Amino acid sequence: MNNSIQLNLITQRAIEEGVAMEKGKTTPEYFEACSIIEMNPEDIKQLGIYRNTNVRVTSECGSVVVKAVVAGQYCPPGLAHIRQGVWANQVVPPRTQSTGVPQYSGFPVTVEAAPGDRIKSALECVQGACGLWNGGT
Amino acid sequence: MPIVKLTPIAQPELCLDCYAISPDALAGLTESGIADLEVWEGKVRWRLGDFFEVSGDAGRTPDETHVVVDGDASRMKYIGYKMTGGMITVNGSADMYLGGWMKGGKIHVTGDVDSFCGIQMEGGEIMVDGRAQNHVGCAYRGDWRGMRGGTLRIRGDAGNDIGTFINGGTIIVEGNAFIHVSTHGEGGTVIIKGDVQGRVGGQMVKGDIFVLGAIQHMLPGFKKVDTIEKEVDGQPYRLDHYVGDLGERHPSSRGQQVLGNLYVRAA
Amino acid sequence: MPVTHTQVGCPYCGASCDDLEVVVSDDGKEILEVRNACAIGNEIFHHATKPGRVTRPRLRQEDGTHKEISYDEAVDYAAKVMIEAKKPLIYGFGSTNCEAMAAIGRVAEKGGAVLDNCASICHGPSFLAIFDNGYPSCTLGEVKNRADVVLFWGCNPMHAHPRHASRYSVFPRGFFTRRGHKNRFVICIDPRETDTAKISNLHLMVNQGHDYDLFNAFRTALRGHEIPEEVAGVPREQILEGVDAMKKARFISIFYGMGLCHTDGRNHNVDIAISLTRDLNAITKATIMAMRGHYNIAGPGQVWSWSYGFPYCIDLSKGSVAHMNPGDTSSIDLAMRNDCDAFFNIGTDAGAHFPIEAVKKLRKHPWITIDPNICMASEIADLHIPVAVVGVEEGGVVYRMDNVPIQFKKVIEPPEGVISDEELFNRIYMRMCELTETEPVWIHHPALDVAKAVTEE
Amino acid sequence: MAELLIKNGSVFDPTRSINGDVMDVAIRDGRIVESAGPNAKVIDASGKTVMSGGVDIHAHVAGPKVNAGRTMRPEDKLFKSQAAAGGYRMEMGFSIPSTFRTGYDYARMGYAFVMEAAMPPLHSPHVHEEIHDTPIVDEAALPVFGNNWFVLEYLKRGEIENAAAYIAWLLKASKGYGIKVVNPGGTEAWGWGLNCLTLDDAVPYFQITPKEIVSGLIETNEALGLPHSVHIHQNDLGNPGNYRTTIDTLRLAEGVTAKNRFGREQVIHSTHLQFHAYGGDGWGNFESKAREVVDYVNGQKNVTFDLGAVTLDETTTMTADGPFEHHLNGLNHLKWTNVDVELETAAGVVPYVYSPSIRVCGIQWAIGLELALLCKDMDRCFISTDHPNAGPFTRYPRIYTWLMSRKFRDETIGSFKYSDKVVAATEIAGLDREISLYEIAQMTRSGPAKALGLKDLYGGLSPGQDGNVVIYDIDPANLPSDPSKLEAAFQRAAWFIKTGEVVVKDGEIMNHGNKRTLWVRANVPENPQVKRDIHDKFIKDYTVGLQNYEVRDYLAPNPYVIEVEMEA
Repeated sequence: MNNSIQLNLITQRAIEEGVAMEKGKTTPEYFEACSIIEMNPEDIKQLGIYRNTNVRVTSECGSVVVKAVVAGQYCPPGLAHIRQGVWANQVVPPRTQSTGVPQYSGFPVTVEAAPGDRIKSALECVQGACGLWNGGT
Repeated sequence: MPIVKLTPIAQPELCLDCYAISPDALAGLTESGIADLEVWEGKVRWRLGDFFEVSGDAGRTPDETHVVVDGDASRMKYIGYKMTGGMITVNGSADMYLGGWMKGGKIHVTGDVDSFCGIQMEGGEIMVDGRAQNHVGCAYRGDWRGMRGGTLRIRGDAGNDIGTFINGGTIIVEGNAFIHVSTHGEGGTVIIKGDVQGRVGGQMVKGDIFVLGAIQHMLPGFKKVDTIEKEVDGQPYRLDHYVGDLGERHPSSRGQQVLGNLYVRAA
Repeated sequence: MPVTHTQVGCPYCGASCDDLEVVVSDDGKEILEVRNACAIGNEIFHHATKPGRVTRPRLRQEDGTHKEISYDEAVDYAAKVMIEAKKPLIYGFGSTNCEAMAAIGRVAEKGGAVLDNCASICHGPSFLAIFDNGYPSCTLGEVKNRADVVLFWGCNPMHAHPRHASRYSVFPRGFFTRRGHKNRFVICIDPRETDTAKISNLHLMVNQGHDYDLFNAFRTALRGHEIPEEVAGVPREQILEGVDAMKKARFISIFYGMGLCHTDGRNHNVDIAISLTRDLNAITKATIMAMRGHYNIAGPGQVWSWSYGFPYCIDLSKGSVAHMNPGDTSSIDLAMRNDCDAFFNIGTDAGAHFPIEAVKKLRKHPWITIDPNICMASEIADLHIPVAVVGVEEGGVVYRMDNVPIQFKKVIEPPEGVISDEELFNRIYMRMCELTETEPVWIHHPALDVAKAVTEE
Repeated sequence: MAELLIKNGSVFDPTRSINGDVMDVAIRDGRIVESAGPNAKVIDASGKTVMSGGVDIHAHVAGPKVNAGRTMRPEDKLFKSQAAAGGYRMEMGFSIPSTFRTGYDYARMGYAFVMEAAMPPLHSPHVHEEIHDTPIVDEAALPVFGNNWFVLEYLKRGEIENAAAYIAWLLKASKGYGIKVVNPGGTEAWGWGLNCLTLDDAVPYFQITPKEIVSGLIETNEALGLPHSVHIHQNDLGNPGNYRTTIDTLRLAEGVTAKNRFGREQVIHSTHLQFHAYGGDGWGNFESKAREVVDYVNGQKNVTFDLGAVTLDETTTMTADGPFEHHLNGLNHLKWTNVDVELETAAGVVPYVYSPSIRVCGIQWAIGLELALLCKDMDRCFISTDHPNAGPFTRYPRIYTWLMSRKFRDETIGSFKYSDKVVAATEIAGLDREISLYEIAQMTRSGPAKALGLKDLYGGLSPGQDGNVVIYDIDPANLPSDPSKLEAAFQRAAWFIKTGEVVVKDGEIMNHGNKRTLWVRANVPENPQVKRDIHDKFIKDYTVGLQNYEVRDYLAPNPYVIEVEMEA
């Protein structure tokens, strides 16, 4: 059984994400930039995984496989960050507190080690959710 | 009191704007006249009769009219819009803006309501047996004159923004509330019988808040002044009395600074 | 000889830098060099002329593939969707000019649509807060020329607005701030130690989601009341140090971002930030500014405010008056409540940036994406209509994050046959008029020879 | 274009001293002509009042602060918008209406021209975007100069020629019309949270006084020979006791003669004088000083003013007087928007409720009307509400009615909670004067047109002038005794013909007209120093490139450019 940890997740911008987005959301750069979760080293240790291992992140409304990395911009223990974009939005709760804005930051997730799970491409994530994915890369 | 019974016979694909479901819109109309009233699904105008079976004629005036929505109205917005008198009973749930801009009369919903219940309410009574979503008894966006009168009772839980910009009247939430109670309050009373996560009374100028459960995160702008015995909604309680929001501006009255009062059930 | 265009505007973030230099090849077709831009802006200009651009509309076929169609066919399709839907939702406008935002107004009004923009999932709470509390702000030149205390709260310009600190807020030497960075005390409030925190003099590491409590502490302390030993994870001494710096300041600029708008309480986090700014103006001079994300995302707020009185979430379905109430008329809420039945995604990628649950709901209805590039929204759309890249292939007015209008210019021609957003929207509007046998209302566009609206009988 | 003949109306045209004479007005090719041909379309105006199109000399109708007001006040739209008619754009908002509603409402009242009263030059593309989205009514905009760093520096050094060269450049760059001054020096001081409340308060750092700024700008204006004079919002607006500063400022015009080819006679236009005619030394003994101010104005020939009359509505105040709005916000605690504009100006916006149950509001209302009722030369006194500051422009008909009907004024006074206190602090109750239709035409047509240097286009019905003719359903021989009927007739004209096209009939919009944007191109001798100064300031202090600052031609799609030559 995989170890798991409860974290508070935020999803925000990063310059790497911005550059990659302008290159194109189907590029390897975008995949590299956004399919990661940034965590505190203590939390990675507690999860019992090595850095740069795939994990499954599950929120109240979905789940996504991303790679766990140590945050370049320090996250305190208990807080994790997935850069805004396709992978983050697989788990962002759409509830808006009647303001129009989804809960992009500050929602509970369960992170569990998933070294054997594959990270989906951006297209697979989005087209797949809409029943339009027909394989390929 | 004459009863107009509206029994849902079809559910709209989108939400339906039912400005017509109020004693004010129905008063003086017969069954067929009521069925001909306009409701909106997006840009499409329908007849009320396209979605409800109408039985009974309305009274001569709003005060003499009781509207019963007999079934699920959870996709029907604006029930009780601007009503001034009479009664509405919803045997089921209702969508947004229940009793919005209401001035008088009574509304009873046996199920849940969505957000903006009692928005800009000025008078009358709303009772919801179930839960409410957000913005119970709040102001319309930008208006500093929020709820000004009447009583709004939610038997279940409610979400965020309860009584934002409240100026008068009473809101009672018998369950728990999420965050933001009486934010920017300038009068009125809000009673939460359950717990609140936090942000109670932020930017509050004056008015009263009672939390009979616990507040998880107390705002630093509230200062405890004493512990008192007080009756709240018919029951006696021992309450810690706080004043605030000390971060906000406060008017003076007869040389005394007027502050908001927050009463929290004493340990 | 390659041509160098100077003072070119950058169509990326809300800093809307207009000091770029772009070198274009002899034939006017290729961008050879981009100077002064940040890494992201640089990419936009180079990306525009790379191979692989879609240059014709693409319509999804039964088998799921996209087939190229003509602009006329695309216009016809879009016009019909707009007319037939009971409540079409038009969302986006992060990346287009104000001319297009004005043009879409006619389409939306005629189609009884809900008109919304990216603020709906971004700085929308700022608007809600402005509605409730106003907006004591200034232009960015005031910050450059006067500010001696700069506060970044829940924003990270080093990543999201890469040249903000160097052009406006931290490093530049202004008229009364001749020593640049040395004249300024920089405070950062963020749950993470961001790269912005790293260039700050004081970093308050607030507990995520508790900014409101911390603002409340600032205000309470500013009025001379006692505050608890720790608020939202920040020790009292640090809060008082921040308060003290503000009290001594001559000109304070507060910048804030998604750390306030995307978290619990949303608008109230901004609302109380505005209250703090108001308080500070009783003591010294203070201003506040939303770190708007896109180079012209302030644009729809302006254009639609003068057109309808509302900056976003505008429900035009009643035909007679517009209604706005985020939570009801906002894109995500409309999607999640199944309260719209067609989706026009314009100049932004809802496919990537909406929570996937909302995407799934919207995808049950016709989905039209209007965007120069391949993106998630284009790849799930029924119809993708490519358009010219504003700021590169099309000029126009854009509004910077401080609502200063800047007239962007174009540096190259769009690919053969690709039209602008404005022209596309006008053509959709004209087609809607044809289909409904109605007269167009007061439209004057040089590309269209249009008769006047209703003339005297 | 069709010919029109408006027959048998009672015509009021002060430019030719025509006072209600029954006569015809002919229009051909968009202009007034002597007579019409046999095929002219005839409009019967018998028993009705005929005037030229109205001219509004001062309103905030387009641009950043107007839009800031719209943005921050959704509640100004809720239940307060006008339902759109088929074939027309939506009409949203009350005190700060959408551009479409603005154009339609001016047309319904028979107005042909409105001056946007304060354009921050940096935001001029925005102002022009709104102007071209405002149907029917012709517009121009006044850029603000009273706190502009270039102006402060040139005037500090007494360099009138350089100031003139800079102003000429900025008028062209912003497609502006003339020189607006708002709280001279005080708004720059507001950059530091300060203010200049008297004419002698030095501006921080720049060390120039408001007096020097105003005098210097008057001199510059006349050196340039602009069609309009300096248009000034004075220091210390809205404060008890400010009438002294007001008169002191107007005195700066003494001995200065207007120099221009447009027939303008004044050298200073004092705007929204109501806000500047206050006595008392606090709100407790706040009182009217309208008589003192008007007495001074009556004795001068080179001063014009507009009223800024309070309409007793819930409205939205907005001004480039940043410190004033901050001060006002301290009084009413409602929401407050402020925009300081680098090197140029500032703006503030605060909602305000002029309540009949507040003593001060009643006194303010009285002052606005007293200014007109005490004035002796109605060609120099113009009707305005400083829209939307003292009330929305859509209340002009109510102001006409208050001025024309003592009965209506008395009714209003009677409705006040503190009517006796209002009466005690003002002269309003003792003023019998009832303004005539002829005087209304002076105050809303001939007077403002002349003061703006636009008498060849607007203000009268002489052949050659624009074919702007409004017909009100008011029989001058038989004025309605019910004030509300008079107001209603002014609110929705029976007919309004704008440059030869019928744009309103029976109070309804018929047509989107052919609106124009007016601006002034002042041609001055080449001035290398000013050119260099502009270049340097854009490099060092502005945050926008010079190339992207000047308003591009396409943003003012229907320009009417007035050329002015300054002699070297």
